[in-house]
Amino acid sequence: MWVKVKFFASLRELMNRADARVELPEGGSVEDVWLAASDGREKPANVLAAVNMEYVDFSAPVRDGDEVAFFPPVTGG
Amino acid sequence: MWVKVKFFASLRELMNRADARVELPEGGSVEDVWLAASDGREKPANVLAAVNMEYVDFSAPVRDGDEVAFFPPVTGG
Amino acid sequence: MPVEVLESPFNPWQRLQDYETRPEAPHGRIGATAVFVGTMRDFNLDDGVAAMTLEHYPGMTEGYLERISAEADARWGLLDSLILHRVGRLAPQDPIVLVAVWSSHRREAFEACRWLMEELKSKAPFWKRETLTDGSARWVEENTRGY
Amino acid sequence: MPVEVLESPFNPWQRLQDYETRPEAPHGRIGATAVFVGTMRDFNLDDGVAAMTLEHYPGMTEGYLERISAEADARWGLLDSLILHRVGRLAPQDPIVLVAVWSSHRREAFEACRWLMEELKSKAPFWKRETLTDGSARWVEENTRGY
Repeated sequence: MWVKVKFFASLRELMNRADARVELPEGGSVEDVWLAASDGREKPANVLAAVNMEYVDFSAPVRDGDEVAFFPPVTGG
Repeated sequence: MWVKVKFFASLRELMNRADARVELPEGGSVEDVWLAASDGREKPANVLAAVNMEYVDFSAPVRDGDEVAFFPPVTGG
Repeated sequence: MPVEVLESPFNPWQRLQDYETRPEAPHGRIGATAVFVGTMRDFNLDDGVAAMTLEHYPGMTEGYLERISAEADARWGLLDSLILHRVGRLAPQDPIVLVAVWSSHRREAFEACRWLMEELKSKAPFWKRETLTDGSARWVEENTRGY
Repeated sequence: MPVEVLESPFNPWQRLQDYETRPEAPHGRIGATAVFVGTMRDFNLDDGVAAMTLEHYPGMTEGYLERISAEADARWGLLDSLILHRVGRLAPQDPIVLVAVWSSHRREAFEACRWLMEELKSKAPFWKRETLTDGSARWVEENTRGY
């Protein structure tokens, strides 16, 4: 299956990209998406994840066509 | 000694006056001012007192020339 | 830290805009502004209210507001604050009170603004008399508690 | 309960004035309005800050703000609320965020306004990058806690 990946803020700079599209086996988790999209880079402490714009844990399942986002702690307001 | 007395809001209506001037013996308290200024009317529950624009208890002493105010619970804001 | 008792209607948002654009305002240091505006409702205790008259104790009212303003400035390290309060005859929707505080950080702004409102409502010498829609009038007996 | 993510500067007091004068505003029932405005400071962590760029996650940001707005309206029985948040490049003193809530009573207004700000600061997907007065740039790493 294929998923869309997004990186924001300092994580976008670290990964050197804002968007990616990765293929992974059915039944994969957010953690698997990170592994597939990060070129083997270690996951920084505190990185957050969302699937289809909802916060999730890294153990959450992903489905074909999902949008998976990774970003650092938020600093709005 | 003489003190100025003020009544506000519902208490002003009850006493039928906004201001008074009363004489009482030296060493009197706010309670004594009430007795001298109220024509024997019973003190309503919750009535508050100030001497020279500072909240005080009814046991507080008053001095010649003081301004003593009586009023119901405040309802501003 | 100015406080004002006002005899005629005021626009809280216009007053804030004017106040913030004074040259002496502590501009670059402000990170947080917390504001409370109390407005006259057209109902109270299930009755329709047509008008309200606000009485105060001239001198004591201003003195009390100045004291709590200075106390909040010191306690929360505020950069600035502003308290406006109407007296006289009000119509529904008229602003009654504005409390605004300016601070570097939001925690202090929220806490000081709320504290000022509770101090004002529990002790500032103002009294409200309501004229109901049936023509009768009554003194408001006490304020609700805010915490 | 509208929420808006804005690309250009806004005047919070003008926006509040405009918002309150809409014909459909719940006029006579409002007794309490609580407002918080976050403003860009010219310092942070002891460094001078010359400019700030705010990034967000289009779609998720608006969805999150709409959700907390609806939750606050329901939890505190609010009459209305408004959330505005800047993105893009900001200069010192520029408003960053406005949270306003309208209620019949002050306790609900104060609590809902503060809760919305804390929810926004802890979870709404916005990120700040500061350009310091020495020309260097850095991402703000985390927000301070507000309670």
